[in-house]
Amino acid sequence: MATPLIEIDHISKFFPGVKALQDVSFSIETGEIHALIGENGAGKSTLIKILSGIYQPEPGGIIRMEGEQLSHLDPLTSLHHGIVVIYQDFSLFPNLSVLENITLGRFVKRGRKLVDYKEMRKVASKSLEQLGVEIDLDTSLGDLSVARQQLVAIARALANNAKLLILDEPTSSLSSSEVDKLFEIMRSLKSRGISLLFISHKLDELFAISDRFSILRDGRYIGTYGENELDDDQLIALMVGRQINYTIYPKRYLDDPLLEVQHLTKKGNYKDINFTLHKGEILGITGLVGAGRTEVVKSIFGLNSSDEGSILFEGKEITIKNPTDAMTSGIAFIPENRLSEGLVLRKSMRENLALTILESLSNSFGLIDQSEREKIVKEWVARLEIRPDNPDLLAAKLSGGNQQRVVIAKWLATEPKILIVDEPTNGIDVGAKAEIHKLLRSLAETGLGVIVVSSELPEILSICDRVVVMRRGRVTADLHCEGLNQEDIMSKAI
Amino acid sequence: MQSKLKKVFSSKEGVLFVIFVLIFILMSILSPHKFLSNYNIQSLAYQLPEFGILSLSMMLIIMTGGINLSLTFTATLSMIVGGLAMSSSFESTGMAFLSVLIGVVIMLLVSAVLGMFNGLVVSYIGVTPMLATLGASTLFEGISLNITKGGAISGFPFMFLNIGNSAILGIPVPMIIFIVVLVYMWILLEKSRMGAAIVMIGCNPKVAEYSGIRVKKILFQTYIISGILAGIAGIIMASRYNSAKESYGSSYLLQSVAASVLGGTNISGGEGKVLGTLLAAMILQIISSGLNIFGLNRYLTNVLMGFILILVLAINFITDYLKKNK
Amino acid sequence: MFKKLRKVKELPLIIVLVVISIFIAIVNPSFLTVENFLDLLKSNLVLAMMALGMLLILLTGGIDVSAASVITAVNVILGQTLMHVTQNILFAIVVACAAGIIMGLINGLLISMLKIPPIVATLGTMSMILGIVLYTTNGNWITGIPQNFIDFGRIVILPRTLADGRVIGIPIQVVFLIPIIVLTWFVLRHTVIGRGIYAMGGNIESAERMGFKTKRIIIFVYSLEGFIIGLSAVAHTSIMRQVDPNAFLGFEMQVIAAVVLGGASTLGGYGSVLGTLIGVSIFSVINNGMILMRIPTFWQKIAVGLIIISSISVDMIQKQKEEKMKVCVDVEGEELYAV
Amino acid sequence: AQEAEDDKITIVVMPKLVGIPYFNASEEGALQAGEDLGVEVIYTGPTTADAAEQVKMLEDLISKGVDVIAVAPNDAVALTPVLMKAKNAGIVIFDWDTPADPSVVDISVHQIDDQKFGEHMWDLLVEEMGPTGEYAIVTGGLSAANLNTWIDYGLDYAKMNYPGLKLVTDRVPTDEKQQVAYQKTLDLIKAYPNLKGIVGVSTPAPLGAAQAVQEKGKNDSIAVVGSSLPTDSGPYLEDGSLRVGTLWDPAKLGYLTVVLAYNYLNGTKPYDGQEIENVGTITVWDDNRTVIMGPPADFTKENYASYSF
Ligand SMILES: Nc1ncnc2c1ncn2[C@@H]1O[C@H](COP(=O)(O)OP(=O)(O)OP(=O)(O)O)[C@@H](O)[C@H]1O
Ligand SMILES: Nc1ncnc2c1ncn2[C@@H]1O[C@H](COP(=O)(O)OP(=O)(O)OP(=O)(O)O)[C@@H](O)[C@H]1O
Ligand SMILES: [Mg+2]
Ligand SMILES: [Mg+2]
Repeated sequence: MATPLIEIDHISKFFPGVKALQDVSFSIETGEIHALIGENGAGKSTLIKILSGIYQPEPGGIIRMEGEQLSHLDPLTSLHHGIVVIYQDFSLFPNLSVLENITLGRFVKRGRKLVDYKEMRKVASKSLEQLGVEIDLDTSLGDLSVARQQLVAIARALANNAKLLILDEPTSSLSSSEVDKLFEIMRSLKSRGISLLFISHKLDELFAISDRFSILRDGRYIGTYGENELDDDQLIALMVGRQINYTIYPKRYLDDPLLEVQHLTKKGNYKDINFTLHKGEILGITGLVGAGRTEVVKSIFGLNSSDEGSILFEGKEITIKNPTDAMTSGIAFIPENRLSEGLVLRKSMRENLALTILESLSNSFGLIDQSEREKIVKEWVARLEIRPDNPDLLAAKLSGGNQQRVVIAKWLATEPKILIVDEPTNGIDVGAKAEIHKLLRSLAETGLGVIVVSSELPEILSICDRVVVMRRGRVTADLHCEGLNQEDIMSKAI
Repeated sequence: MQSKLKKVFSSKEGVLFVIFVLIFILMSILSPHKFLSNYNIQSLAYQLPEFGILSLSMMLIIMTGGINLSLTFTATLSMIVGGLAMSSSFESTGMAFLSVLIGVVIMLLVSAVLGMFNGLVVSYIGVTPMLATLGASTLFEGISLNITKGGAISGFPFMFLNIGNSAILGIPVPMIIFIVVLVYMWILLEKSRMGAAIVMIGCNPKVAEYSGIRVKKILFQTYIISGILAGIAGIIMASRYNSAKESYGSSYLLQSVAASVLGGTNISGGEGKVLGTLLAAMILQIISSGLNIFGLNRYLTNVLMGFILILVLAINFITDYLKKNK
Repeated sequence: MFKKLRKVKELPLIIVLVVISIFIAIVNPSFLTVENFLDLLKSNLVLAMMALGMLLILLTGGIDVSAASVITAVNVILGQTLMHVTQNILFAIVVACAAGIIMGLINGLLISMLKIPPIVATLGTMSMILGIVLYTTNGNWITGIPQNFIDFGRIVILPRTLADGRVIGIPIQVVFLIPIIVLTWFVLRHTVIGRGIYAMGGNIESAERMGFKTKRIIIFVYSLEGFIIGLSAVAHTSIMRQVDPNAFLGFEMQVIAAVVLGGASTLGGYGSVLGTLIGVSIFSVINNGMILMRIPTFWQKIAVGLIIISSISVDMIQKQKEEKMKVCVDVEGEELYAV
Repeated sequence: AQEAEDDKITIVVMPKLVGIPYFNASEEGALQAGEDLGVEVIYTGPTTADAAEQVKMLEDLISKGVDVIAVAPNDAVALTPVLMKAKNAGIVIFDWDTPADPSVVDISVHQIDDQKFGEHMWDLLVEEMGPTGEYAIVTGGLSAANLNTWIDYGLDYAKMNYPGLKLVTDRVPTDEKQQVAYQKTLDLIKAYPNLKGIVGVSTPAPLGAAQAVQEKGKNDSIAVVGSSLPTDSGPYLEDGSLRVGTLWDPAKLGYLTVVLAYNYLNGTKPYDGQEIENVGTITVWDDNRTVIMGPPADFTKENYASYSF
């Protein structure tokens, strides 16, 4: 066998109190799609940061590229060796244009002193073309939706002529057709001899695209397996250390209206939206990225007031001008981007958890009852099994999945009647995903109304009782999930 | 126990405290009869409050991620308007207590209104705090000048001077006011829900908004509180200087930023400790007074203050660095 | 055409500038004379240069409150050089720039190496630099600048003789301003490090991941600002013909205000050369207009304060409206908004 | 070391601010007097003209324990409480340059009779521009009490004696900076094309005004007069953009203050017609407290070089 493209040899990484990686060794061949899998907090992102030179491994760990030992990696040398990473948070520049986001790295990498806009344009259009998407190169990135930003990040990696392209959960905000498109591109890269290291929590994707899997559990290396060596259950068992089933919950017919949305319209966002959420029901809202789902639920939560239409809560019309109004009616909203909208990363888990319930935690003088806060925080950390369970830990130091749990916890702590979750399991491992599904389900059973906005159809079909499909700002279908399959939904979304 | 002590001294406040004590001891050794004299300690206690309160006011705004460049002009405009009301009502009625009451209430009211103005522009219109308060400072200064025509407002009843110049049970009245403000600020920032909200808004206003915090309202209220604190400092100054003028305390503006940051307030918001700011203000105060007693050239004092500011932050950086690489 | 114009981010500011100018011109037509524009240019050219330097700093997410004390120090050094070392103008310019660069470098090192927040680091150096300058000069003016330097400062380009026999023209100091405009524009727009300045202002972590050496960028930017301040000092001294160590007290705030008014964000990442020049123009025109419009002295500060707050508010409200328009989807059955 | 010298007389001379040429000149005089008389003179003041800062410094100086405090207040009333404290601590209180609250002051040293000085400037203006026409006032700052006093006296005097003079706009502030005075004057010339005269009050103001006038080629049609230091005024007097400057010698003022303080401690109060070595004959008002140093000196193109301040 030829020398592998990259060998990871006895790599460890310790943070104060956390052994994020312990003695991890495996290798990636040239021209393979290699999946790195593991639960939230298993150490996947940490490993990537070592490969890209952001973290230094503990002494003793060695990385070899095409047989040559890399003594010290920093971001630039790593780029020079052709290691390109698309991070979970994209690492893009909101204030720069799409054009520059895609191509600036090339100039830095090559040590160029001047930028050449003509060349940039050529490269950028080419990589967007390869991706098969059309984005105005002169738009500033901050004006794009999360999904399109990610497309830009991928385009940037293409423009960087990577030998090893690392994708940290690249599909988490892409719709299925875009995922297919991405996979196509990944395969064509592979056929050109580029290796890909791919992280995802979505098993179907993993099996669809990967040649080999390397599994991490609690920072330790478990093993590397070929595509055909494992099935779902075995893989999960290796990853989690126990068996987990992907449940299809029984579909129910409920008819006690909790929230009715009537003719809701917002110019340039969505038009004439109608649907009803019943007590105890889980209602899915799905569609392609950019269909306007987020805008609709934001309007319901008072973040983005609608122009026309009405919202009825338990039969009575309510006006929601801001989140406080919505919260008074018992509405909770978990936004899709936990890093910029869900969590204050610089603050502790405790402070994040208590943020939504400051009002109820405090007495009539506005003073916070500290022991009550401690009690509630402890309770939710335990109930959602947030790891590590130390409330003093900064939110930034948690793994993606645990971050999401903190966001969910902070909203459940408000004891809502309606819970709106936008992409609830974005970036969450199978185990945790199942837990979250179970949680949402048990919440619904207590009479809570739940709206789940999700692009992931299996998720919709697993937990939802009914589903509303949106396309280009309009509702195209309002279906009961009993006996529904993915194709039924897809046909309405496209 | 020992580890607890260690923790205290390795915190930012601990470092500041040690620095304060060291400078205090140094000054005392260098000049035991003068620096440690009863009179000087008293005089420090009279001088610190106005600066301390202004620093707290600045810290509060910095914690929200802003800055208040109209701070000193808020103090002076409110003392001018209040002072005008006080002296004219004293002139017409001759009733000292009533006119002092009127004066103080108006000073507080005006400072609240000025804070409200800043709050309005910053939170509801969304103008960058630096620019909004810079504009406001020009505006407030202009209004002050227009009222005073460049002179000072005076003719306050003698009773008013007691606020800044007398003592109760040996404790200077400004000090008592300062302690009340300190306790209030400590409760506000460490114990209250508004404080918790301010901290989170300072870190990430979007997350706060998405969590149901009324970001605009709280920002608005924060500017009002900051304004009122400036007003309180204004009352002390007006009383200590027996008059009101637009330029009083102008040198406190940047000093209050320095005190906040030296005290550990994160200049981009979301972090700040009342204790830290207090210690920083005390450090700046004793350096300035101590060197003044020695008769060091004022400019060299400035050089030294700048040096200490950088030094303390450099020490913070190095200790952090060492901690990380331990 | 209209669409293209709408894309110009500085448009609202340009409108503010035009409206204020029209207003002043109606009250006093002499505002619109060539002579007044030349006066405006000459009086505010130093502000414009320093603003461009400050723009670089703000773009990285920094701030420099020591700018005024640095120009003061350079002025003094320049004055001493001219009087006691050499009368060679070129040499003096080199000395001035070198002095500016060294002081900028110190700021840059404190900020990048010791990770001291920019406002604090520069507050500290401001205090120190100004203290040293005033301690050594005791605040005394340096007069008696050599005649050749004064004559140099009086040169006008494209001289025109007016009816009353006076000669007016473009002041020689634009030979400092124009290159600085071109330089900052070129650095920001066409060099990789310039784009790195924007990138790190937008997201410093990502910039580092992309391979930008942000520490070096910070050092570069503060040094470049120092260089610009050095040239500003030459321009200033050649106009004023003496050095007053107190001439720039409080000037840093004016500079920062002009840049921010020109659309730069104090958090970094946003701002442009054009915007900054417009910001400076708005400031200069307002100040110029106060006397031209014969606004009574005691009302002038009130008027300036109100104009600043209201023009920035208008700009802000406008931006928020645009922001709302941006979150647009191609809604079926609706006309498509530009995204 | 300082404790040992406690028996030595210590005189504090506090200017409005340190680090401007005017007060630097006074410092020289004051220190010189200290040397001549063998007393310790502490010359210290705030770095900006801030009364609050002065109060703090005075408090520290009271802690230090001194014999005389001579202060040029940034604001008279603001200093009253602290000066009262000083007085209670047994310290002799002088004011100099600018008067403090008379009720707390033992001796008040004036460089000049404010009224006469104000009137004198207007006399100079009329001499240069003639008794009729438009003129403007460019002042150091709107809230500088002594500048305002001179201007107010001058304006009253003009109303009575020079009805032909027309003030075009209220006094224009220039932040004590030549650069600003220059800019504002450029604007004034454009806003008021018939301008014939400018009074510059505070030392940088006349120079900035003169520079603008020179640049606009109006040396002949606009007369600039005002209070400036002769050494800085040279170039402007030379080219005729500044017609005449008037001021007293600030060094002498500093010298006089220290001498009078020394005498006071030794039991000698100043008296009218007293001859002070290195200064000249002083005038003392009937209140036995207000000392006037003497008339100002006018300097022109011809004689400015003979002054050393
Ligand atoms: N800078 C840091 N300081 C301290 N602990 C850290 C830091 N970064 C990561 N960790 C910890 O290291 C462990 C591994 O985290 P990592 O982000 O690599 O997980 P992950 O496998 O990428 O998880 P996810 O799938 O949720 O993204 C976690 O326990 C995390 O809390
Ligand atoms: N064709 C498109 N593809 C991708 N994004 C688009 C498209 N058209 C518009 N957008 C972006 O989609 C955003 C609005 O869509 P919104 O986020 O409400 O939809 P969504 O269905 O919730 O999408 P997501 O899956 O990202 O949550 C806008 O910010 C817009 O810029
Ligand atoms: Mg991860
Ligand atoms: Mg969405």
